[in-house]
Amino acid sequence: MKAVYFAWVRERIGKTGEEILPPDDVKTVGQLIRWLSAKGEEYAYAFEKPDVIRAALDRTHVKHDVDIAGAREIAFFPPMTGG
Amino acid sequence: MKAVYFAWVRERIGKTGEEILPPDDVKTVGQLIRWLSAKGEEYAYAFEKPDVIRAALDRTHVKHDVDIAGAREIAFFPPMTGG
Amino acid sequence: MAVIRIQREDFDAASEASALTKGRTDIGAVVTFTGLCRAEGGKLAALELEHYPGMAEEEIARVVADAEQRWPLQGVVAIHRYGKIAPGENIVLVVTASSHRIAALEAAEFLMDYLKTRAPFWKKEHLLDGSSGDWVEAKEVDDRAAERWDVAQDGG
Amino acid sequence: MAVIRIQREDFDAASEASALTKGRTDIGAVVTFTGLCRAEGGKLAALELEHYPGMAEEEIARVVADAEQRWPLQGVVAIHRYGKIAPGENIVLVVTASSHRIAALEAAEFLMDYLKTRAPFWKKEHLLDGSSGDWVEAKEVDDRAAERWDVAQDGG
Repeated sequence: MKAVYFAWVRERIGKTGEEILPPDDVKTVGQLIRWLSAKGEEYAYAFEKPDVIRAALDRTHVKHDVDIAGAREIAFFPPMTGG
Repeated sequence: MKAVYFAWVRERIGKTGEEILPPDDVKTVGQLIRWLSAKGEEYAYAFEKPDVIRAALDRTHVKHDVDIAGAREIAFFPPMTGG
Repeated sequence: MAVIRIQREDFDAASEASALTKGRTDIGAVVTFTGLCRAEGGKLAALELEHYPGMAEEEIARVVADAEQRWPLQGVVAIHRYGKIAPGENIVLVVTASSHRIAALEAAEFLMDYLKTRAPFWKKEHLLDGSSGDWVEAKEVDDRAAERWDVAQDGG
Repeated sequence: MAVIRIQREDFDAASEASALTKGRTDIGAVVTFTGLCRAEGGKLAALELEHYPGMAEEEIARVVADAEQRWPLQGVVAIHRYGKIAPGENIVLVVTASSHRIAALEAAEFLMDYLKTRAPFWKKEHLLDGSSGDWVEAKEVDDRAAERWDVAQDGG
Protein backbone atom coordinates (compact mmCIF):
# COMPACT_ATOMS: atom_id res chain seq x y z
CA MET A 1 0.00 0.00 0.00
CA LYS A 2 0.98 3.64 -0.39
CA ALA A 3 1.64 5.81 2.65
CA VAL A 4 1.48 9.61 2.29
CA TYR A 5 2.53 12.22 4.82
CA PHE A 6 1.53 15.84 5.31
CA ALA A 7 2.66 18.94 7.23
CA TRP A 8 5.11 18.24 10.08
CA VAL A 9 4.67 14.48 9.75
CA ARG A 10 6.01 14.86 6.20
CA GLU A 11 8.79 17.19 7.34
CA ARG A 12 9.92 14.87 10.13
CA ILE A 13 9.91 11.73 7.98
CA GLY A 14 11.56 13.69 5.18
CA LYS A 15 9.40 12.46 2.31
CA THR A 16 5.91 13.02 0.90
CA GLY A 17 5.12 9.33 0.64
CA GLU A 18 6.33 5.82 -0.11
CA GLU A 19 5.23 2.27 -0.83
CA ILE A 20 5.06 0.24 2.38
CA LEU A 21 4.64 -3.49 2.96
CA PRO A 22 3.60 -4.06 6.57
CA PRO A 23 3.59 -7.68 7.82
CA ASP A 24 0.30 -9.55 8.16
CA ASP A 25 0.05 -9.03 11.91
CA VAL A 26 -0.23 -5.24 11.37
CA LYS A 27 -4.00 -5.04 11.10
CA THR A 28 -5.11 -1.58 12.29
CA VAL A 29 -4.10 2.02 11.71
CA GLY A 30 -2.68 2.17 15.23
CA GLN A 31 -0.60 -0.96 14.69
CA LEU A 32 0.70 0.50 11.42
CA ILE A 33 1.78 3.65 13.27
CA ARG A 34 3.71 1.52 15.78
CA TRP A 35 5.31 -0.51 12.96
CA LEU A 36 6.32 2.66 11.08
CA SER A 37 7.74 4.20 14.27
CA ALA A 38 10.23 1.33 14.41
CA LYS A 39 11.50 1.99 10.86
CA GLY A 40 13.97 4.67 11.98
CA GLU A 41 14.66 7.77 13.99
CA GLU A 42 12.76 10.07 11.63
CA TYR A 43 9.65 7.88 11.88
CA ALA A 44 9.98 7.61 15.66
CA TYR A 45 10.12 11.42 15.78
CA ALA A 46 7.14 11.88 13.45
CA PHE A 47 5.00 9.45 15.44
CA GLU A 48 6.36 10.20 18.95
CA LYS A 49 2.88 11.23 20.11
CA PRO A 50 0.62 8.72 18.33
CA ASP A 51 -2.54 10.20 19.88
CA VAL A 52 -1.98 13.43 17.97
CA ILE A 53 -1.65 11.72 14.59
CA ARG A 54 -4.68 11.72 12.31
CA ALA A 55 -5.11 9.17 9.55
CA ALA A 56 -7.12 8.76 6.36
CA LEU A 57 -7.70 5.48 4.53
CA ASP A 58 -8.31 5.99 0.83
CA ARG A 59 -9.02 9.67 1.52
CA THR A 60 -11.52 9.13 4.33
CA HIS A 61 -10.83 10.06 7.95
CA VAL A 62 -10.44 6.98 10.18
CA LYS A 63 -9.73 6.29 13.83
CA HIS A 64 -6.71 4.29 14.95
CA ASP A 65 -8.70 1.11 15.62
CA VAL A 66 -9.87 0.79 12.01
CA ASP A 67 -8.69 -2.17 9.95
CA ILE A 68 -6.33 -1.29 7.08
CA ALA A 69 -7.03 -4.42 5.03
CA GLY A 70 -7.75 -3.68 1.38
CA ALA A 71 -6.82 -0.01 1.50
CA ARG A 72 -4.65 1.34 -1.31
CA GLU A 73 -3.57 4.58 0.33
CA ILE A 74 -3.08 5.59 3.94
CA ALA A 75 -2.32 9.17 4.94
CA PHE A 76 -0.83 10.45 8.21
CA PHE A 77 -0.98 14.07 9.28
CA PRO A 78 -1.40 16.42 12.25
CA PRO A 79 -4.80 17.82 13.26
CA MET A 80 -6.05 20.00 10.44
CA THR A 81 -5.78 23.78 10.50
CA GLY A 82 -7.60 24.86 7.36
CA GLY A 83 -10.49 27.25 7.11
CA MET B 1 -47.89 65.40 22.39
CA LYS B 2 -47.60 64.03 18.89
CA ALA B 3 -48.97 60.58 18.06
CA VAL B 4 -47.68 58.79 14.94
CA TYR B 5 -49.04 55.62 13.39
CA PHE B 6 -47.47 53.02 11.11
CA ALA B 7 -48.48 50.09 8.89
CA TRP B 8 -52.01 48.79 9.49
CA VAL B 9 -52.46 50.99 12.57
CA ARG B 10 -51.95 53.98 10.25
CA GLU B 11 -54.26 52.51 7.60
CA ARG B 12 -57.06 51.79 10.07
CA ILE B 13 -56.89 55.20 11.74
CA GLY B 14 -56.57 56.82 8.33
CA LYS B 15 -53.77 59.24 9.15
CA THR B 16 -50.01 59.19 9.69
CA GLY B 17 -50.15 61.19 12.91
CA GLU B 18 -51.78 63.98 14.87
CA GLU B 19 -51.44 66.18 17.92
CA ILE B 20 -53.23 64.65 20.91
CA LEU B 21 -54.09 66.08 24.31
CA PRO B 22 -54.95 63.22 26.65
CA PRO B 23 -56.45 64.15 30.05
CA ASP B 24 -54.26 64.04 33.16
CA ASP B 25 -55.55 60.68 34.34
CA VAL B 26 -54.09 59.01 31.21
CA LYS B 27 -50.69 58.18 32.60
CA THR B 28 -49.35 55.07 30.82
CA VAL B 29 -49.02 53.87 27.24
CA GLY B 30 -51.77 51.32 27.90
CA GLN B 31 -54.13 53.97 29.25
CA LEU B 32 -53.41 56.14 26.21
CA ILE B 33 -54.34 53.23 23.93
CA ARG B 34 -57.67 52.86 25.77
CA TRP B 35 -58.30 56.59 25.56
CA LEU B 36 -57.53 56.68 21.83
CA SER B 37 -59.75 53.64 21.22
CA ALA B 38 -62.70 55.68 22.47
CA LYS B 39 -62.07 58.51 19.98
CA GLY B 40 -63.98 56.81 17.18
CA GLU B 41 -64.67 53.68 15.18
CA GLU B 42 -61.41 53.88 13.24
CA TYR B 43 -59.40 54.06 16.48
CA ALA B 44 -61.42 51.25 18.06
CA TYR B 45 -60.61 49.13 14.98
CA ALA B 46 -56.88 50.00 15.02
CA PHE B 47 -56.57 49.19 18.70
CA GLU B 48 -59.08 46.30 18.90
CA LYS B 49 -56.36 43.94 20.08
CA PRO B 50 -54.28 46.14 22.39
CA ASP B 51 -51.88 43.31 23.23
CA VAL B 52 -50.66 43.25 19.63
CA ILE B 53 -49.90 46.98 19.51
CA ARG B 54 -46.27 48.04 19.96
CA ALA B 55 -45.34 51.52 21.11
CA ALA B 56 -42.31 53.78 21.07
CA LEU B 57 -41.86 56.87 23.23
CA ASP B 58 -39.57 59.43 21.62
CA ARG B 59 -38.30 56.70 19.26
CA THR B 60 -37.54 54.10 21.92
CA HIS B 61 -39.50 50.86 22.32
CA VAL B 62 -41.62 50.83 25.48
CA LYS B 63 -44.03 48.43 27.15
CA HIS B 64 -47.64 49.38 27.87
CA ASP B 65 -47.04 50.03 31.56
CA VAL B 66 -44.52 52.81 30.92
CA ASP B 67 -45.40 56.37 31.96
CA ILE B 68 -45.93 58.80 29.07
CA ALA B 69 -45.23 61.96 31.08
CA GLY B 70 -42.79 64.32 29.35
CA ALA B 71 -42.69 62.48 26.03
CA ARG B 72 -42.96 64.59 22.88
CA GLU B 73 -43.78 61.78 20.44
CA ILE B 74 -45.54 58.47 20.85
CA ALA B 75 -45.72 55.93 18.03
CA PHE B 76 -48.10 53.00 17.65
CA PHE B 77 -47.50 50.14 15.23
CA PRO B 78 -47.87 46.38 14.71
CA PRO B 79 -45.04 43.96 15.50
CA MET B 80 -42.14 44.75 13.19
CA THR B 81 -41.42 42.73 10.05
CA GLY B 82 -38.19 44.20 8.75
CA GLY B 83 -34.98 42.36 8.01
CA MET C 1 -17.26 53.52 13.21
CA ALA C 2 -20.18 51.39 12.15
CA VAL C 3 -21.92 52.13 8.85
CA ILE C 4 -25.69 52.43 9.33
CA ARG C 5 -27.94 53.49 6.49
CA ILE C 6 -31.65 53.53 5.75
CA GLN C 7 -32.15 54.07 2.04
CA ARG C 8 -34.51 53.58 -0.86
CA GLU C 9 -31.76 52.68 -3.38
CA ASP C 10 -30.00 49.33 -3.67
CA PHE C 11 -26.70 48.53 -1.95
CA ASP C 12 -23.58 46.67 -3.04
CA ALA C 13 -22.64 44.03 -0.48
CA ALA C 14 -19.20 43.46 -2.00
CA SER C 15 -18.09 47.09 -1.87
CA GLU C 16 -19.40 47.50 1.70
CA ALA C 17 -17.45 44.40 2.74
CA SER C 18 -14.24 45.42 0.99
CA ALA C 19 -14.43 48.89 2.56
CA LEU C 20 -14.20 47.17 5.96
CA THR C 21 -11.10 45.12 5.16
CA LYS C 22 -9.21 47.45 2.81
CA GLY C 23 -5.60 47.96 3.84
CA ARG C 24 -6.06 45.98 7.06
CA THR C 25 -4.26 42.80 8.12
CA ASP C 26 -5.94 42.23 11.51
CA ILE C 27 -9.26 40.89 10.21
CA GLY C 28 -9.64 37.12 10.04
CA ALA C 29 -13.28 36.79 9.08
CA VAL C 30 -15.87 38.80 7.17
CA VAL C 31 -19.50 37.72 7.12
CA THR C 32 -22.08 39.31 4.84
CA PHE C 33 -25.77 38.59 5.25
CA THR C 34 -28.02 39.73 2.42
CA GLY C 35 -31.79 39.48 2.81
CA LEU C 36 -33.72 39.36 -0.46
CA CYS C 37 -37.36 39.70 -1.48
CA ARG C 38 -38.90 36.31 -2.34
CA ALA C 39 -41.67 35.87 -4.89
CA GLU C 40 -43.56 33.60 -2.46
CA GLY C 41 -44.37 31.03 -5.10
CA GLY C 42 -44.98 33.62 -7.79
CA LYS C 43 -47.93 35.47 -6.23
CA LEU C 44 -45.90 38.51 -5.22
CA ALA C 45 -45.33 41.57 -7.46
CA ALA C 46 -43.42 43.47 -4.78
CA LEU C 47 -43.01 44.11 -1.09
CA GLU C 48 -43.51 47.66 0.12
CA LEU C 49 -41.41 48.48 3.14
CA GLU C 50 -42.66 51.21 5.44
CA HIS C 51 -40.38 52.51 8.18
CA TYR C 52 -40.34 54.98 11.04
CA PRO C 53 -37.83 57.61 9.89
CA GLY C 54 -35.48 58.66 12.61
CA MET C 55 -36.29 55.78 14.91
CA ALA C 56 -35.13 53.23 12.31
CA GLU C 57 -31.59 54.66 12.29
CA GLU C 58 -31.54 55.08 16.07
CA GLU C 59 -32.81 51.59 16.81
CA ILE C 60 -30.36 49.94 14.39
CA ALA C 61 -27.56 52.00 15.97
CA ARG C 62 -28.60 50.66 19.40
CA VAL C 63 -28.59 47.08 18.12
CA VAL C 64 -25.17 47.57 16.50
CA ALA C 65 -23.77 49.11 19.70
CA ASP C 66 -25.10 46.09 21.60
CA ALA C 67 -23.35 43.73 19.16
CA GLU C 68 -20.10 45.68 19.51
CA GLN C 69 -20.32 45.22 23.28
CA ARG C 70 -20.87 41.48 22.98
CA TRP C 71 -18.25 40.62 20.33
CA PRO C 72 -14.84 42.01 19.38
CA LEU C 73 -15.76 43.48 15.99
CA GLN C 74 -13.42 45.41 13.73
CA GLY C 75 -16.23 46.65 11.53
CA VAL C 76 -20.01 46.55 11.15
CA VAL C 77 -22.31 47.56 8.31
CA ALA C 78 -26.12 47.57 8.58
CA ILE C 79 -28.15 48.85 5.64
CA HIS C 80 -31.93 48.54 5.38
CA ARG C 81 -33.93 49.56 2.33
CA TYR C 82 -37.48 50.96 2.27
CA GLY C 83 -40.02 51.52 -0.49
CA LYS C 84 -41.15 49.06 -3.15
CA ILE C 85 -38.87 46.09 -3.63
CA ALA C 86 -39.37 43.46 -6.35
CA PRO C 87 -38.74 39.71 -5.93
CA GLY C 88 -35.04 38.93 -6.27
CA GLU C 89 -34.01 42.40 -5.07
CA ASN C 90 -32.05 43.17 -1.92
CA ILE C 91 -33.80 44.28 1.28
CA VAL C 92 -31.21 44.27 4.02
CA LEU C 93 -27.45 43.93 4.42
CA VAL C 94 -25.39 43.14 7.49
CA VAL C 95 -21.59 42.86 7.32
CA THR C 96 -19.42 41.97 10.30
CA ALA C 97 -15.62 41.82 10.46
CA SER C 98 -13.60 40.32 13.28
CA SER C 99 -10.30 38.64 14.05
CA HIS C 100 -12.25 35.50 14.84
CA ARG C 101 -14.77 33.67 12.75
CA ILE C 102 -17.16 32.79 15.55
CA ALA C 103 -17.45 36.43 16.62
CA ALA C 104 -18.17 37.54 13.04
CA LEU C 105 -20.76 34.78 12.50
CA GLU C 106 -22.54 35.16 15.83
CA ALA C 107 -22.65 38.95 15.55
CA ALA C 108 -24.20 38.73 12.06
CA GLU C 109 -26.81 36.30 13.35
CA PHE C 110 -27.53 38.50 16.37
CA LEU C 111 -27.85 41.64 14.23
CA MET C 112 -30.30 39.95 11.85
CA ASP C 113 -32.38 38.50 14.69
CA TYR C 114 -32.60 41.90 16.34
CA LEU C 115 -33.23 43.82 13.12
CA LYS C 116 -36.15 41.48 12.42
CA THR C 117 -37.81 42.06 15.77
CA ARG C 118 -36.71 45.58 16.84
CA ALA C 119 -36.09 47.75 13.76
CA PRO C 120 -39.28 49.70 12.95
CA PHE C 121 -39.99 48.36 9.46
CA TRP C 122 -43.19 46.80 8.16
CA LYS C 123 -43.72 44.85 4.95
CA LYS C 124 -46.86 45.02 2.85
CA GLU C 125 -47.44 42.62 -0.02
CA HIS C 126 -48.39 43.81 -3.49
CA LEU C 127 -49.84 40.92 -5.48
CA LEU C 128 -49.29 40.09 -9.13
CA ASP C 129 -52.99 40.50 -9.91
CA GLY C 130 -52.62 44.20 -9.06
CA SER C 131 -54.35 43.98 -5.71
CA SER C 132 -52.81 45.10 -2.49
CA GLY C 133 -52.15 42.09 -0.32
CA ASP C 134 -51.82 41.80 3.43
CA TRP C 135 -49.31 43.23 5.80
CA VAL C 136 -46.74 40.52 6.49
CA GLU C 137 -47.31 39.09 9.95
CA ALA C 138 -44.53 38.92 12.49
CA LYS C 139 -43.41 35.37 13.13
CA GLU C 140 -43.20 33.68 16.49
CA VAL C 141 -40.03 31.95 15.26
CA ASP C 142 -38.33 35.34 14.82
CA ASP C 143 -39.21 36.38 18.36
CA ARG C 144 -37.78 33.13 19.67
CA ALA C 145 -34.62 33.63 17.58
CA ALA C 146 -34.08 37.05 19.16
CA GLU C 147 -34.83 35.75 22.66
CA ARG C 148 -31.97 33.23 22.38
CA TRP C 149 -29.53 36.12 22.81
CA ASP C 150 -31.14 37.23 26.08
CA VAL C 151 -30.67 33.74 27.47
CA ALA C 152 -27.11 33.60 26.14
CA GLN C 153 -26.26 36.81 27.96
CA ASP C 154 -27.95 35.86 31.25
CA GLY C 155 -26.29 32.47 31.33
CA GLY C 156 -22.83 33.89 30.61
CA MET D 1 -25.19 21.64 -7.61
CA ALA D 2 -22.75 22.92 -5.03
CA VAL D 3 -19.60 24.72 -6.18
CA ILE D 4 -16.51 23.20 -4.56
CA ARG D 5 -13.05 24.34 -5.55
CA ILE D 6 -9.52 23.96 -4.23
CA GLN D 7 -7.31 26.51 -5.91
CA ARG D 8 -4.11 28.51 -5.64
CA GLU D 9 -5.58 31.71 -7.11
CA ASP D 10 -7.81 34.20 -5.32
CA PHE D 11 -11.62 34.10 -5.46
CA ASP D 12 -14.28 36.78 -5.79
CA ALA D 13 -16.89 36.38 -3.07
CA ALA D 14 -19.33 38.79 -4.74
CA SER D 15 -19.41 37.01 -8.10
CA GLU D 16 -19.76 33.61 -6.42
CA ALA D 17 -22.69 34.94 -4.38
CA SER D 18 -24.41 36.60 -7.32
CA ALA D 19 -24.05 33.43 -9.41
CA LEU D 20 -26.21 31.69 -6.77
CA THR D 21 -29.03 34.22 -6.82
CA LYS D 22 -29.02 35.32 -10.47
CA GLY D 23 -32.44 35.11 -12.08
CA ARG D 24 -33.98 33.50 -8.99
CA THR D 25 -36.80 34.81 -6.83
CA ASP D 26 -37.02 31.98 -4.29
CA ILE D 27 -33.94 32.89 -2.23
CA GLY D 28 -34.50 34.96 0.89
CA ALA D 29 -31.03 34.99 2.40
CA VAL D 30 -27.44 34.78 1.18
CA VAL D 31 -24.58 34.49 3.64
CA THR D 32 -20.95 34.79 2.61
CA PHE D 33 -18.15 33.92 4.99
CA THR D 34 -14.66 34.99 3.94
CA GLY D 35 -11.66 33.84 5.97
CA LEU D 36 -8.57 36.04 5.62
CA CYS D 37 -4.92 35.74 6.55
CA ARG D 38 -4.07 37.83 9.62
CA ALA D 39 -0.66 39.42 10.19
CA GLU D 40 -0.71 38.19 13.83
CA GLY D 41 0.53 41.47 15.23
CA GLY D 42 2.89 42.09 12.33
CA LYS D 43 5.20 39.11 12.76
CA LEU D 44 3.79 37.17 9.81
CA ALA D 45 5.06 37.48 6.21
CA ALA D 46 2.71 34.79 4.90
CA LEU D 47 0.88 31.60 5.66
CA GLU D 48 1.68 28.59 3.51
CA LEU D 49 -1.27 26.26 3.12
CA GLU D 50 -0.53 22.62 2.39
CA HIS D 51 -3.37 20.32 1.43
CA TYR D 52 -4.06 16.70 0.56
CA PRO D 53 -5.03 16.85 -3.13
CA GLY D 54 -8.00 14.69 -3.93
CA MET D 55 -9.05 14.20 -0.35
CA ALA D 56 -9.52 17.97 0.17
CA GLU D 57 -12.19 18.12 -2.56
CA GLU D 58 -13.82 14.87 -1.42
CA GLU D 59 -13.94 15.83 2.24
CA ILE D 60 -15.38 19.28 1.52
CA ALA D 61 -17.97 17.64 -0.75
CA ARG D 62 -18.94 15.33 2.16
CA VAL D 63 -19.28 18.30 4.52
CA VAL D 64 -21.38 20.20 1.96
CA ALA D 65 -23.60 17.17 1.38
CA ASP D 66 -24.08 16.92 5.15
CA ALA D 67 -25.10 20.60 5.30
CA GLU D 68 -27.55 20.10 2.43
CA GLN D 69 -29.14 17.26 4.40
CA ARG D 70 -29.49 19.37 7.52
CA TRP D 71 -30.78 22.64 6.01
CA PRO D 72 -32.96 23.52 2.99
CA LEU D 73 -30.27 25.21 0.88
CA GLN D 74 -30.78 26.59 -2.62
CA GLY D 75 -27.07 26.97 -3.22
CA VAL D 76 -23.69 26.38 -1.61
CA VAL D 77 -20.19 27.51 -2.55
CA ALA D 78 -17.04 26.32 -0.77
CA ILE D 79 -13.66 27.47 -2.06
CA HIS D 80 -10.38 26.86 -0.23
CA ARG D 81 -7.04 28.24 -1.38
CA TYR D 82 -3.63 26.64 -0.96
CA GLY D 83 -0.06 27.89 -1.37
CA LYS D 84 1.47 31.07 0.06
CA ILE D 85 -1.05 33.64 1.22
CA ALA D 86 -0.06 37.11 2.49
CA PRO D 87 -1.75 38.94 5.39
CA GLY D 88 -4.97 40.59 4.24
CA GLU D 89 -5.50 38.03 1.48
CA ASN D 90 -8.40 35.58 1.24
CA ILE D 91 -8.03 31.97 2.39
CA VAL D 92 -11.49 30.45 2.33
CA LEU D 93 -14.98 31.27 1.10
CA VAL D 94 -18.31 29.77 2.05
CA VAL D 95 -21.56 31.02 0.53
CA THR D 96 -24.97 29.67 1.47
CA ALA D 97 -28.34 30.60 -0.04
CA SER D 98 -31.71 29.64 1.38
CA SER D 99 -35.32 30.75 1.56
CA HIS D 100 -34.80 31.30 5.26
CA ARG D 101 -32.17 33.35 7.02
CA ILE D 102 -31.60 30.96 9.92
CA ALA D 103 -30.88 28.06 7.54
CA ALA D 104 -28.39 30.16 5.55
CA LEU D 105 -26.63 31.42 8.69
CA GLU D 106 -26.49 28.09 10.50
CA ALA D 107 -25.30 26.24 7.40
CA ALA D 108 -22.47 28.77 6.88
CA GLU D 109 -21.43 28.36 10.51
CA PHE D 110 -21.59 24.57 10.25
CA LEU D 111 -19.57 24.53 7.02
CA MET D 112 -16.83 26.71 8.51
CA ASP D 113 -16.68 24.67 11.73
CA TYR D 114 -16.37 21.46 9.75
CA LEU D 115 -13.92 22.85 7.20
CA LYS D 116 -11.67 23.92 10.10
CA THR D 117 -11.59 20.48 11.69
CA ARG D 118 -12.12 18.02 8.81
CA ALA D 119 -10.74 19.49 5.57
CA PRO D 120 -7.15 18.27 5.08
CA PHE D 121 -5.32 21.61 5.09
CA TRP D 122 -2.39 22.67 7.25
CA LYS D 123 -1.01 26.17 7.78
CA LYS D 124 2.66 26.96 8.21
CA GLU D 125 3.83 30.40 9.25
CA HIS D 126 6.50 32.31 7.33
CA LEU D 127 7.90 35.09 9.49
CA LEU D 128 8.84 38.61 8.46
CA ASP D 129 12.48 38.05 9.43
CA GLY D 130 12.69 35.48 6.64
CA SER D 131 12.64 32.46 8.90
CA SER D 132 10.17 29.67 8.59
CA GLY D 133 7.88 29.71 11.63
CA ASP D 134 5.85 26.95 13.20
CA TRP D 135 3.00 24.92 11.90
CA VAL D 136 -0.20 26.47 13.21
CA GLU D 137 -1.59 24.30 15.98
CA ALA D 138 -5.16 23.07 15.90
CA LYS D 139 -7.32 24.77 18.49
CA GLU D 140 -9.41 23.03 21.11
CA VAL D 141 -12.04 25.74 20.61
CA ASP D 142 -12.42 24.72 16.94
CA ASP D 143 -12.99 21.09 17.89
CA ARG D 144 -15.62 22.14 20.39
CA ALA D 145 -17.27 24.38 17.77
CA ALA D 146 -17.56 21.41 15.40
CA GLU D 147 -18.82 19.09 18.15
CA ARG D 148 -21.78 21.40 18.81
CA TRP D 149 -23.34 20.15 15.59
CA ASP D 150 -23.12 16.50 16.67
CA VAL D 151 -25.02 17.36 19.83
CA ALA D 152 -27.52 19.42 17.85
CA GLN D 153 -28.26 16.45 15.60
CA ASP D 154 -28.48 13.87 18.36
CA GLY D 155 -30.77 16.04 20.47
CA GLY D 156 -33.08 16.82 17.55
